[in-house]
Amino acid sequence: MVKIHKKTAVITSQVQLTEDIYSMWIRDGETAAGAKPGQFLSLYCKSESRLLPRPVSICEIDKEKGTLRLVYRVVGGGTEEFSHYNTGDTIEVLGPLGNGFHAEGSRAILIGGGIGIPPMLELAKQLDCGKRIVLGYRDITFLDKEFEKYGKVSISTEDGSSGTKGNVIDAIKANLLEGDIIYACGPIPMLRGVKAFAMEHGIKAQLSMEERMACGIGACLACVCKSGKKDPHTNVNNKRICKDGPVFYAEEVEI
Amino acid sequence: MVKIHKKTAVITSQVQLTEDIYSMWIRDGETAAGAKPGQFLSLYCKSESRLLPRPVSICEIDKEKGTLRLVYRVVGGGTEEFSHYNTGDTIEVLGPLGNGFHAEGSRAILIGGGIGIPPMLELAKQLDCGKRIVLGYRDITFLDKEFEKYGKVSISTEDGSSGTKGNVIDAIKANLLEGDIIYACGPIPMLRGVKAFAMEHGIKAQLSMEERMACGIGACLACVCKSGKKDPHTNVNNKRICKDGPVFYAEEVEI
Amino acid sequence: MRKRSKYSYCSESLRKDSGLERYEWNMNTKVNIAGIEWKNPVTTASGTFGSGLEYSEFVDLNQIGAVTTKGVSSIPWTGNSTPRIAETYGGMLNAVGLQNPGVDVFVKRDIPFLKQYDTRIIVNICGKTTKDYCDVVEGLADCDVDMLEINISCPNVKEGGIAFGQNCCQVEAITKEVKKYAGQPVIMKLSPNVTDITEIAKAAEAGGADAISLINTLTGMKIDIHKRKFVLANKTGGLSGPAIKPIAVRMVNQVAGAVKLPIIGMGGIMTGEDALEFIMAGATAVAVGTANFIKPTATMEVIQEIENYMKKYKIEDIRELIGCVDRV
Amino acid sequence: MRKRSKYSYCSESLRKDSGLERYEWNMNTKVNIAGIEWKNPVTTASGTFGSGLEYSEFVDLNQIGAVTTKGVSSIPWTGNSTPRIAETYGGMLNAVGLQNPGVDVFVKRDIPFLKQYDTRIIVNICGKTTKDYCDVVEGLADCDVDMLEINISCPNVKEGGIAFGQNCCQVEAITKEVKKYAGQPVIMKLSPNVTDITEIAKAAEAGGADAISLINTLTGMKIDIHKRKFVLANKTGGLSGPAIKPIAVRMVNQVAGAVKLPIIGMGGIMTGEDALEFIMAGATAVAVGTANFIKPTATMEVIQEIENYMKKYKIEDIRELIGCVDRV
Ligand SMILES: Cc1cc2nc3c(=O)[nH]c(=O)nc-3n(C[C@H](O)[C@H](O)[C@H](O)COP(=O)(O)OP(=O)(O)OC[C@H]3O[C@@H](n4cnc5c(N)ncnc54)[C@H](O)[C@@H]3O)c2cc1C
Ligand SMILES: Cc1cc2nc3c(=O)[nH]c(=O)nc-3n(C[C@H](O)[C@H](O)[C@H](O)COP(=O)(O)OP(=O)(O)OC[C@H]3O[C@@H](n4cnc5c(N)ncnc54)[C@H](O)[C@@H]3O)c2cc1C
Ligand SMILES: Cc1cc2nc3c(=O)[nH]c(=O)nc-3n(C[C@H](O)[C@H](O)[C@H](O)COP(=O)(O)O)c2cc1C
Ligand SMILES: Cc1cc2nc3c(=O)[nH]c(=O)nc-3n(C[C@H](O)[C@H](O)[C@H](O)COP(=O)(O)O)c2cc1C
Ligand code: FES
Ligand code: FES
Repeated sequence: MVKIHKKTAVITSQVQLTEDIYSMWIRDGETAAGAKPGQFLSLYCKSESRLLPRPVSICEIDKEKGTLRLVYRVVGGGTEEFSHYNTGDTIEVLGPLGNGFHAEGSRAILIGGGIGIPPMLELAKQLDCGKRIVLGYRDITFLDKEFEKYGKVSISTEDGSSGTKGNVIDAIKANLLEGDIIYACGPIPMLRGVKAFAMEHGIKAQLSMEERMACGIGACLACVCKSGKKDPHTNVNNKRICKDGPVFYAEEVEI
Repeated sequence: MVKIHKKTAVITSQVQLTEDIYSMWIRDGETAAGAKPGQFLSLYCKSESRLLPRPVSICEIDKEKGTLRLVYRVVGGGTEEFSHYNTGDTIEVLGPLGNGFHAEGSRAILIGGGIGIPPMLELAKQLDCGKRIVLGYRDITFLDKEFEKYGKVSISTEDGSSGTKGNVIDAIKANLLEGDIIYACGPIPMLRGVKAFAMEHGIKAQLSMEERMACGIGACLACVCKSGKKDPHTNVNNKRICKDGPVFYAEEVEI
Repeated sequence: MRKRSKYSYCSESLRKDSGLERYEWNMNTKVNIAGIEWKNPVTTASGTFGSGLEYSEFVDLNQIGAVTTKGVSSIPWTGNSTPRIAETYGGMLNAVGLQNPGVDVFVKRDIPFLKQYDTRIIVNICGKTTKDYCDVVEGLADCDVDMLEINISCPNVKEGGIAFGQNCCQVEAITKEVKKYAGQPVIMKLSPNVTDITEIAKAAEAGGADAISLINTLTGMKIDIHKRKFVLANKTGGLSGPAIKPIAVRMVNQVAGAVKLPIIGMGGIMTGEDALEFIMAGATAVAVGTANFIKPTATMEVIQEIENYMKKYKIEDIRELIGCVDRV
Repeated sequence: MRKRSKYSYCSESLRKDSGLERYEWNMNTKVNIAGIEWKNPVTTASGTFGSGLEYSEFVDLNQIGAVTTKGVSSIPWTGNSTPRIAETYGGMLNAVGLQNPGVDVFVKRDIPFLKQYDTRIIVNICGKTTKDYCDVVEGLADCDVDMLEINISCPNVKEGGIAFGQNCCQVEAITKEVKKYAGQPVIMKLSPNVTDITEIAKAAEAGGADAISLINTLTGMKIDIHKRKFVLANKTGGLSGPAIKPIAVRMVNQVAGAVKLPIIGMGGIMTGEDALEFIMAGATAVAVGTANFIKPTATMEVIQEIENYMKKYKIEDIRELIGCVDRV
């Protein structure tokens, strides 16, 4: 009856991409086997002062090698701890968790903003349709080269140092991008802009959301977001990001 | 003005002596340089759930190599953690702390009981006088062979599996040991027996005491033992084991 | 870096089975709380285990003494804004604010789910007024659940909650009212945010409570010094996890000395050793809360480690251990 | 195993100096508490630093804002039996029982020692009766010390301590009495073991206190499950260390909103980040306690990390940060 457990995965590589962004590959065959783009893992810290798991999106999946890639930004103690792990070290993980993106439509626009970019990579790889990729940064870019194999990449930066100066919507407009389905992950203001853009143009949009989590599996109700309609599980206008998401249709969530 | 600090020592070897007793050599030149037999180190755990330092006696000192030997029994989480360290790992230490034994007399009896045995080894090595060594165990012996280079060793075991059946006093009596100074470290009931024996025979005795510690340097008053006379520092009948001890003359302490 | 050292959670000796089962150690782990027999003394702490559905992927619910559900109110509650949780040193703050689907959905959906399993069902109840509580209790009177746990201590509800749980007269009064409508034994769940927990426990006893559970969370706060704002949308939240265990054990021990009622102890239980501390302090049963988030199989591990302890020390009946440390 | 990861203690960015001192960042870290100016807002928590002598081997006492001494009583106190301390998850219990040499030895020996340094001297005072307290306060009236801290909250003294600190009328009364004899500003040190800390703080204010310090330790207990006995000879002890920080920050913030007095905040401060949480919550100064046992240089590190924060965020005056988070 038990389906997923906490696993001890082995770190097979750890590379620093920018001053504060790291890319780590971990190996656990079972976890990799079940993984889909848009899902996430709960990562546990070794420090006994930090009890709660850190949710991190799956950036790439290698089912053959049984490995998963995680790209994360160091923002606090937990991610700093992860950044000190070396190849051969182990890490406890739970997952894959959440629902992931759902392939649909024929002309996709993939939008990633900041640390919301990593989950779009495996999606870009797996989507078997026309796709345009939009990546938004503050200044320094990362992962953008890796996306180029999977589709044409447009970039926006807040300071204008690369691509369009402004945000991802500015880049979409500047590049006259069109599509019938949007997949997006990034900060709330970006998702809000994407939702407005999608509604305005009558395009479907799947948005990946983020919130502080405790259980990661839908039991504690820590990680909710507001939903337009009453949610069948919670019976109120709240959806659990960890269990019902992290990916939602734009119209499902109030942001 | 700052004299001692917390140091990061390197573990140069770790060997398991019995089922639950380990011997670890650590290197920190400054710490080793100042160390005397009977002093102890405060060892800090890496686990962030265990904040307080663990006091462990200095078992051997190698001033040339700048190393110190610690022999400890796994009794709880901290010592269990230490037992998992490998050569090359580091450990934070503070010390040497406390006063240590004070050489005197011409015919010494060194008495160690259980995990009170380790500090007697460096003392046996350094004492330049006639010496008899008495080691008391429950059953399994350890370190006894190493003492043989420094003097004649008598053993007591509670179950009679080696040496005299009984306690260290039984072994002293069985072997008709005599001396003009006793040095002892071990559990309180043993120290109580040693004190009584010493008083009865009019022999001076230096006893090494043990108590739970927080600061390890004399500030918090966690680690006191009762003293016969008013202590000049505390102004009550309590002495601080970490600072005024761990070694006391038998008549100084009420046990 | 090496594998996370687990030693502080549970000592090696209890994690590893001591192996005595070879000569078939006969032991009793059953406990009886207010006339209800549990197969072992371990339940889940309300709010940390949902209604069991999600954790049933990790835990065989048949193996735990009882499942205590998330607090349920007469009508659906939306709960607080997010962020609802914050991590603290060795613990966490939560201000979920008792979001729940309301008793109707709960009765139709969650009770039938739990009835599939051979475990006791304890329904945790919250409300803003005495009438709210009584409505839920009455609504459950004919339902197939085993016990009711009345949360008069949730710090996240401004209207009722905290006020009820911090005042002796109100505790006695609400206990009396609830008992009038209850079809099942009533457990009063106490708040630790009080000057004298024994006074509150005595008030619950005087009101007719059948059992007492404690502790709920301690009110705490975390500030993000970089943003210079509160981490929780609600500003304050309830502190749980191993950090609070010494306070919880103390309160269980004090209450065990003050009332005759059976006690369900909780607060920071991560291992069987922790659970045994509560039992020795005087708890008849224990609840595992925050630990579920850290190890989804925590409840089962706690049960296993208690059994390992009993084997190691040849304890035939768990009841020998209840309150076996001297009273304060 | 690798070096202990210190990241949870303080983030890399504040441990490392942000380097702005190159262009001579002019900042003020001075604070004024009840008319007494400290060079920076950091003192030692009473009982964790002796009278400074032992820690002066590790810390340059000239660099800390104030030294708060171990509690002193009118006559020498022997304290409790051992074991006096126990470790808990992320914290510790102590039941030292206020052992101290009495005010006479203290005045003759410890004050002259501290006077060698350029730091404020705060004398912590304990007693079993109101008269005890007043005797010590009177004895110190003409001494060269800067402030008095009245410990009405130590949980280890059965006769007085806890009872004083948990009842508003008594807090107001003892504050009034002490003030009659005091030659220096009086800080009332509050117990967290109460239902409503704001009521107690208001009582101290009403009694004429010049400042408030909080929190003292939370009452806790630890049981040795293998021996089936209490770890502490005193059975219960006071919980301190990072485990309690969220409770302490909450109480400081509540009290800051309830009284006009300056607050000295403490409870689990290990780093400058922790200290800043208290300051933003409303404390004018902070005390470092249990952390001294873990890092003998903790006070100096806290000061350094506060300065690093100020440089990083270009804060010219520490006072800009006091209470800068919204009130609850
Ligand atoms: C579904 C999901 C997917 C994510 N994917 C990625 C990813 O691919 N790469 C990446 O760098 N980050 C990702 N994040 C954010 C990541 O979880 C946080 O940056 C991380 O938890 C911070 O931990 P910390 O210990 O370094 O920070 P601290 O601030 O010290 O953490 C304290 C607590 O707050 C939580 N927390 C802090 N920030 C966040 C946040 N933004 N979201 C959720 N919890 C937070 C932590 O988990 C922890 O419980 C994702 C978050 C979610 C919810
Ligand atoms: C001066 C001195 C010298 C010592 N020398 C040695 C030695 O050479 N070899 C050796 O094996 N042991 C020695 N001990 C005992 C050693 O300190 C404890 O066994 C050790 O601290 C236990 O830590 P733990 O985490 O494994 O146990 P836990 O029980 O998990 O520790 C919990 C807390 O209790 C304290 N504690 C537990 N037992 C003791 C004890 N017996 N004495 C003091 N504190 C204790 C720990 O330091 C810690 O703070 C000495 C003790 C003292 C005071
Ligand atoms: C996320 C979360 C939600 C909780 N919800 C409830 C609740 O609905 N009702 C209740 O009585 N207690 C609730 N509690 C309190 C727990 O049941 C328990 O009393 C407390 O967390 C202490 O136990 P622990 O340290 O093992 O978690 C909640 C605790 C947490 C962490
Ligand atoms: C060993 C020890 C002794 C203490 N003695 C006193 C005391 O004499 N007077 C007092 O007011 N507080 C005393 N305290 C309480 C501390 O001053 C402080 O309020 C508390 O420990 C919380 O701070 P911390 O978590 O930083 O230690 C003592 C604390 C400890 C740990
Ligand atoms: S984190 Fe618990 S419900 Fe999502
Ligand atoms: S351990 Fe602090 S005085 Fe000895």
